[in-house]
Amino acid sequence: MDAKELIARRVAREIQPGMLVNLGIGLPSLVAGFVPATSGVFFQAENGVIGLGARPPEGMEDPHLTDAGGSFVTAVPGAASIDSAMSFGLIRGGHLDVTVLGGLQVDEAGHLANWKVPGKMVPGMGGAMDLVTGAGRVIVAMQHVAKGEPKIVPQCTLPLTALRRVDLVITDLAVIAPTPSGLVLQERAPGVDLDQIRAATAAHLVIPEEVPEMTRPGGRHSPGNCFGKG
Amino acid sequence: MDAKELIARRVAREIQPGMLVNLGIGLPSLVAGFVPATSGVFFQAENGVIGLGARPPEGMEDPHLTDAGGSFVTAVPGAASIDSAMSFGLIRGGHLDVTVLGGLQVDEAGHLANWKVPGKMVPGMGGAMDLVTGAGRVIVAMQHVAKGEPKIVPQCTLPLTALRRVDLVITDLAVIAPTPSGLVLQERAPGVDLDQIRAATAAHLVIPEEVPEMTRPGGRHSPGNCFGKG
Amino acid sequence: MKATLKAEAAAAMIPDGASLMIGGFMGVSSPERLIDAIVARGTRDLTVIANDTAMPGRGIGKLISAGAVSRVIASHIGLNPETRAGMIAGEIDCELVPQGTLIERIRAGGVGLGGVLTPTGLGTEVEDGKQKIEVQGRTYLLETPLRADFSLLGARQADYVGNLCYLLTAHNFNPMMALAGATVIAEPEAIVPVGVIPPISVKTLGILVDHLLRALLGKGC
Amino acid sequence: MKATLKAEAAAAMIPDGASLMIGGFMGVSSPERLIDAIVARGTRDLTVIANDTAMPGRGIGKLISAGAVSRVIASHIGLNPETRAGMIAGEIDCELVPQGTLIERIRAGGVGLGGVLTPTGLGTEVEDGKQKIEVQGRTYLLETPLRADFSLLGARQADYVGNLCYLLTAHNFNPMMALAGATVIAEPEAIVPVGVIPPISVKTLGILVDHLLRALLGKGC
Repeated sequence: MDAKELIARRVAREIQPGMLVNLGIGLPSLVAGFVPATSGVFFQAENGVIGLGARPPEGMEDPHLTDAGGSFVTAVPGAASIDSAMSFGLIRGGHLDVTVLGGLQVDEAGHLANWKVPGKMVPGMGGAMDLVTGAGRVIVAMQHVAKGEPKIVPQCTLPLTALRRVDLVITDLAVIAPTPSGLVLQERAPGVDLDQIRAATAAHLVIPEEVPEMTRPGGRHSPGNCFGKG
Repeated sequence: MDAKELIARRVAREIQPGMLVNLGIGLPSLVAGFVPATSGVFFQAENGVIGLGARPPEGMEDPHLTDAGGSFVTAVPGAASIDSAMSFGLIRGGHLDVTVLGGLQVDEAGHLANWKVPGKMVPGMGGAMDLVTGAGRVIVAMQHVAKGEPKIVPQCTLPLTALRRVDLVITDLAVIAPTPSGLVLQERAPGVDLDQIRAATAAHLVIPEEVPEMTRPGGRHSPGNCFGKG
Repeated sequence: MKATLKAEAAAAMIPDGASLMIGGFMGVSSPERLIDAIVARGTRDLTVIANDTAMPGRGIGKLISAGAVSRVIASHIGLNPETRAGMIAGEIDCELVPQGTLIERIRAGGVGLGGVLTPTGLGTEVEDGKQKIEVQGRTYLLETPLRADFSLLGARQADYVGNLCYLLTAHNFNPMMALAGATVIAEPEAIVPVGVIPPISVKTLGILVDHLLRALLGKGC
Repeated sequence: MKATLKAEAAAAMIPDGASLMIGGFMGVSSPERLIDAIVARGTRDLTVIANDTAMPGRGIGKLISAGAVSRVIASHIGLNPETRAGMIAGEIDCELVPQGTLIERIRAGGVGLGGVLTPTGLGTEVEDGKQKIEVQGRTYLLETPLRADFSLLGARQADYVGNLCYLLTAHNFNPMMALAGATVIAEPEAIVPVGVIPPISVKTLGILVDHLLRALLGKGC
């Protein structure tokens, strides 16, 4: 299983039946593939649809139905289309249960930076600031390390996305829960030991006595049943 | 012609083709009958329709289509239904060209009081404050005198509806334009002389040399052609 | 997919003292069966946020007549003499709010805004006790958000996801109230299978609706 | 009833230096023919208010490539390297606004609000220079209204009253922009006779639309 799939599958287990979920572009968008179609989860694309479906079969694309990245999508039965005021009204108003976003940095206060690298990458924040401010739960799905640099740091050096503490960070090495008393290591990736995680993390981690592996027997998720309910 | 019809006909002449117009309950609602169906005027009922039509034929009423007073109405071709946020967005946002409202008092500053008589009538302002604040033009259509008391006064003694100066006052005796330099008498009702108007008005009126009658030969409106364009 | 429930079961969720946003405009598109069930149950001390209190015998008017309401936030109560009598007798606390301000306060509560600035009410009794803020050379009143424990909606049609449609002037306050209630209960006139309402026709999203009243089938329930 | 006009005639109304709100999200539901006509005309020094600047060759991207734009207010420019290059070269002044804040500022401009209070952006660069206001114990940023000289909308269908419908994710910023432009020009893919669009399906009211682009009939215009 490659790192992205590992992360996506683990994120999918955080999604409960009936939730409204927004998935960011890139890695987060892979999560949809691991949430069972029967779970009654609705995905939001913030450009204007509740009930985002899979990519359409070739030749059945419609220019009026795309996701926030501009890719062609479908709509599930019971879907609804909305304008941007309603879309962000849902997000800021607390009606979105979960947002899954990529990250550039997460720090010990649980702050996320994911929209700007001054002088290098200045694309604009798009919907990220509203999503992190307003969503019920914010899950950051990212590689633990980027080009040899730890992304989990004592304090973000990049511009923050919001003041809100994110709820969970899921990487290719670990599951970490930001809490009022710091970053708590909750799970480690299969075959990864604590020293590897410590070495790849610049921030201080609170490490409980037992840190189980992400995919563990008897857990809510097992290989071969990736479509089981979370 | 009775007083109400006189007022309604005169108000109708202020309504230009293509305008969006909101008519208050009571006397103002009579105005619609004197605006030609071919003029492309759209009437708003603030409870949620643009393109209000006449009362439906008996047996064709629909409980989902009423005006702000709760009376059954119809919708003209090209009508649209909207929720209250959009309805008042139109009003406050300046998209409503004309509102025609009843009045309890109008004063020399052009202020309108029409929603409350402390201790006697406290129904709530409904949409009146938004209408007077936001509409392109505010026309007050009312009897000149109520139970012997002048309604056009030096300064309103009843609670104001808004700070905004109304644009025109049309009564059974006169047409009066509130201006920065006071209440200007523009027209008098047929057969009414200046002394009668002065006697019925507590406020100071600015009276030009010539004050024509409301329905005058060669005017934009003549009897028998009440459906002529304004 | 949502299980549907009877009006009595929905009314049983609402405790004495709850705050309710109730859709409808002079009773048009208010959830009548739900209101009847609340009256039958004898719930007391309710706060009602609504455009108006309709009239005796209709919509919110039935709650007023039943003595179920101790507080009203509305734009207009003029067509219900019982609301007025209750206000004068000191039994009902009435806050009167301009209609455009009321719907914006509900919207603000529903979409996570801390308030809106409106020119409506400036220079009138409505400005009493409110903060004035100047923006781009103009003065506005700061109006604060409204939320409620429950939003009770009347709709024309629902599907089993909870998506709602309204007809014509029956939208009124319902779509915004759907955003501003902690628990949202919808009373549709009819329920259709999922997928029958086109995505562009949905006016209230199913994900906002917590409970759906069973539709009446013929005379039965 | 509105006369329809050709894209060239509509573009001719827009002077150098005008501010434009342009609907669309990554080019989906932007008024492409109108944009092409503005480019062909060579209009300059435009301010564009939009969610994004699409990408080169598409929607607003064509205005950027043509050097027609000197100022952008948007939530995202990341997929158009030319916007970024223009910003770095000092040719395009970019104001980046969170998407939810941007649409609320446009809505506020359109519905006559003096601003809205949002928690979004608090504690980030976005709060620089903005007023902070506390309401009910929470702190918010005061965000001010946006309006423009013109709003240019892309729609699926219009009638000759100017009522507009959109499909699925093609609504995006169009309905709110229809409220916030001094002059509103709509480019529908098709125009149908008055009365054909049901009243509950209208998403932008005809009374907001000043000019309607002639629809393409087959290959002709």
